[in-house]
Amino acid sequence: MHIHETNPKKTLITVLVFALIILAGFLTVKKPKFRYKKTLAETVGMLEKKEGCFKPWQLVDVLSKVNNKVVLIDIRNKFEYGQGHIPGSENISAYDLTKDKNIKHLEELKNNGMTVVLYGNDQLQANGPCVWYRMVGFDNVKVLMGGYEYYKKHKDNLEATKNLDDYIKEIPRYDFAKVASSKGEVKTENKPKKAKIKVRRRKKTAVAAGGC
Amino acid sequence: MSEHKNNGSTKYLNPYFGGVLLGLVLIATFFITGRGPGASGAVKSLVVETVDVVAPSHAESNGYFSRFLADGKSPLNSWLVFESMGIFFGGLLSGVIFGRIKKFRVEHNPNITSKTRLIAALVGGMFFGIGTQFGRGCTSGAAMSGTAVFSFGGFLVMVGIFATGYALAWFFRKLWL
Amino acid sequence: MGPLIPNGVIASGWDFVIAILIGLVFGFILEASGFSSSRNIAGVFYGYNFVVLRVFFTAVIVANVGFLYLDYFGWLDLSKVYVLPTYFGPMLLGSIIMGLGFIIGGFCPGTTFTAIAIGKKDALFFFIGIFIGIFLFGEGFPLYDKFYASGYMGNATIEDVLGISAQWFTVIMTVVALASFWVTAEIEKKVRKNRKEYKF
Amino acid sequence: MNKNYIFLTILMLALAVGTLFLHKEKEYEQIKPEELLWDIIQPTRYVTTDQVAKMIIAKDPTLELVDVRDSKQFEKFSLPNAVNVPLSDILKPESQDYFGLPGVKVVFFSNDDITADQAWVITKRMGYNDTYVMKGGLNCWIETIIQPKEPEETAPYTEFEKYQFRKGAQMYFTGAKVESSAKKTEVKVRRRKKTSVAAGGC
Repeated sequence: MHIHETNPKKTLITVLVFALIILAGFLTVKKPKFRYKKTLAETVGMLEKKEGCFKPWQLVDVLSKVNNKVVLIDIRNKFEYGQGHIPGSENISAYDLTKDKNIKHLEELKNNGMTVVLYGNDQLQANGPCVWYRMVGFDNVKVLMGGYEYYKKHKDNLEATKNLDDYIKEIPRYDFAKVASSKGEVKTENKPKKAKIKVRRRKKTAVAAGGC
Repeated sequence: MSEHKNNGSTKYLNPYFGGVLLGLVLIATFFITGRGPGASGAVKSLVVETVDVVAPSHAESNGYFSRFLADGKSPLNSWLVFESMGIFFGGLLSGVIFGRIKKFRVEHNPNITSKTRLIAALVGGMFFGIGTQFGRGCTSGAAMSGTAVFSFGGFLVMVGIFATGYALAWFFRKLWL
Repeated sequence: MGPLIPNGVIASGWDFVIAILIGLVFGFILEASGFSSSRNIAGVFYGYNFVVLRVFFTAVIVANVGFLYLDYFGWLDLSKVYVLPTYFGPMLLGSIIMGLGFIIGGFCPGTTFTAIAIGKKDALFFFIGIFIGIFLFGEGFPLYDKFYASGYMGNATIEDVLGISAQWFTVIMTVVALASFWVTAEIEKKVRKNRKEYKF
Repeated sequence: MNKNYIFLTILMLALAVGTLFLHKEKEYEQIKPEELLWDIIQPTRYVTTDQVAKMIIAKDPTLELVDVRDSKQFEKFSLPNAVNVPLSDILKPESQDYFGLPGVKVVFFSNDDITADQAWVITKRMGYNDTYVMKGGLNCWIETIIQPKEPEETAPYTEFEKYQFRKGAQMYFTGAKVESSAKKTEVKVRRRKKTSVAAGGC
């Protein structure tokens, strides 16, 4: 007869060791600091809805302390912050955004029902961090459209930007097909030399077109 | 015949103990190499190498063998060949330790002759060889390693082998009972 | 962290050394568990020896469970390990042919090596059989080269195809395996009563 | 029956059931949030319109332009050989074909760069590398390539050089408009989900 060891003592010991290793794994495993709270599909849905925009003229209420539910965070580096920033804004450089201290701060703000508005020099600079914060569950984070540069240009009369759309991104500023096929004849002569961006005024209803 | 004499002194491991160890080896293999152990791939390499040595032009023109000759390296220079050598020596080691190594012998059911058993083994091997190529692996490479990492193909092969085995067991009972 | 070689923790030059070592342990366990005897193996189909079922399923469930925990702990990145690709038709046919070969020959390629090592002539014949089988397969390849590549589903996992998560699959596998261990132990006891003992 | 078997059964069952409580995101291979933020704050993903123009003109085979605007805008106008993957479709399997091809640089663009940047964040999270954002988008493309402005007299020499390039590019893009309607015919290679470590086959 083929004889197998019948006493499973060794088996029990091995499985116990195995279980202990797993237990050790549980004890040593680092709880990840961040976890995506939104799936990819949810993130795309969120981006489509274009939540998380903060328009420059909304700053008026913040600066005049009428709206005290908003905290401004400057994500540029200290140097740039030192050269000029929106009054009352905090400076957390993009590189320090994940620091425990700052995350704790952001969590406190979130729990207090505050809205956090990130800004960089332009909207693009804060765009990525804003999307990232929303992915990991900080739905109260928004991005300042136009960024600091836009604010600087219009800081004396922010209220007036309500009627402008030049801070809104993702609007085609030209009729691409026409301009690009015009054999290059129209070009520079017709265009006033200084004009940087052709600003077409729009009714406010068109704001939804903005990508943010 | 010697194998018919009582030789109950050698013992096998408790099967569950063997299973747990095997599972841990599987984990270790994937952990270290990122792939699972197998066996039939080594025989395939051997076949390809043999064909290549005996009739190189034929091996080149064959649609199947030429796949494994593409990079100009000997097909024997592969992971599975070394691993299979390890399996052989591992078996040898276990045989030495548990005293199961004896001179060449045929193990068979007393109701059949050695010759029948040898022919059955040869035929069975042939089927198995063909099957491994369609199935992309054998019981260890596909069924066990595959199922261990949740591969659907591995699971399919495992179910297929065992289901067929049970379905056909009655027809071949003379060989074993 | 893992898998170590693909992640470059261990240089790939060690690949073959590790291959031999893994094979060594693998072969040792196969032999020591009784897989070097075709009659042990075939017993699983006739109810007198369930060693194959025990070893095989224990190994699979231990590995399943282990992988899930290791993946969770970040020790082994399961997405980086080689997942056997699925070719539905060919694999189904292949497994049926293998099942046939299994019941006739009583070995499988891995166990043949260990059985040859301890001096089983039938294992040697089985090995020669595999050799011929693969050779024949290669020679006849043009007849079924289309079929051979058909049904490709990529590196499909059970979750991809059956929609069962790996965790639930593990639980189901474990329950089924453990239940079968208890049941087969009883079957084995009954069947063995009516059998002549066999020696090796 | 040895009572150790009972212990073993219970132990194994407990271990298996324990796996059910392991939380794991499975959707795609996603990179860790920390790594993602680190990549986000690097400006290395931005390419200028000049660089893109240069690559198009040189017919750089490694360049893959991806227009993330909606299909209506895409049909009206897009860059030569660009493919259209609206941001809302970016997770669709057929969109995935364009990303992660070995040796191919994917450049996202939109009217400006915000949507393109968001597309970049999504693909980065999915673990694709070699993706870029065209800074300024099509608005900037028009301003710099299609209607380049002559630099001031006092501008440094390099500005004039750049202007010369842009004039040339302008000719290329506005004169050779016919070409741009030809869609990309390159074979789409599906990216593998799993990185296979070694060829299988046992």
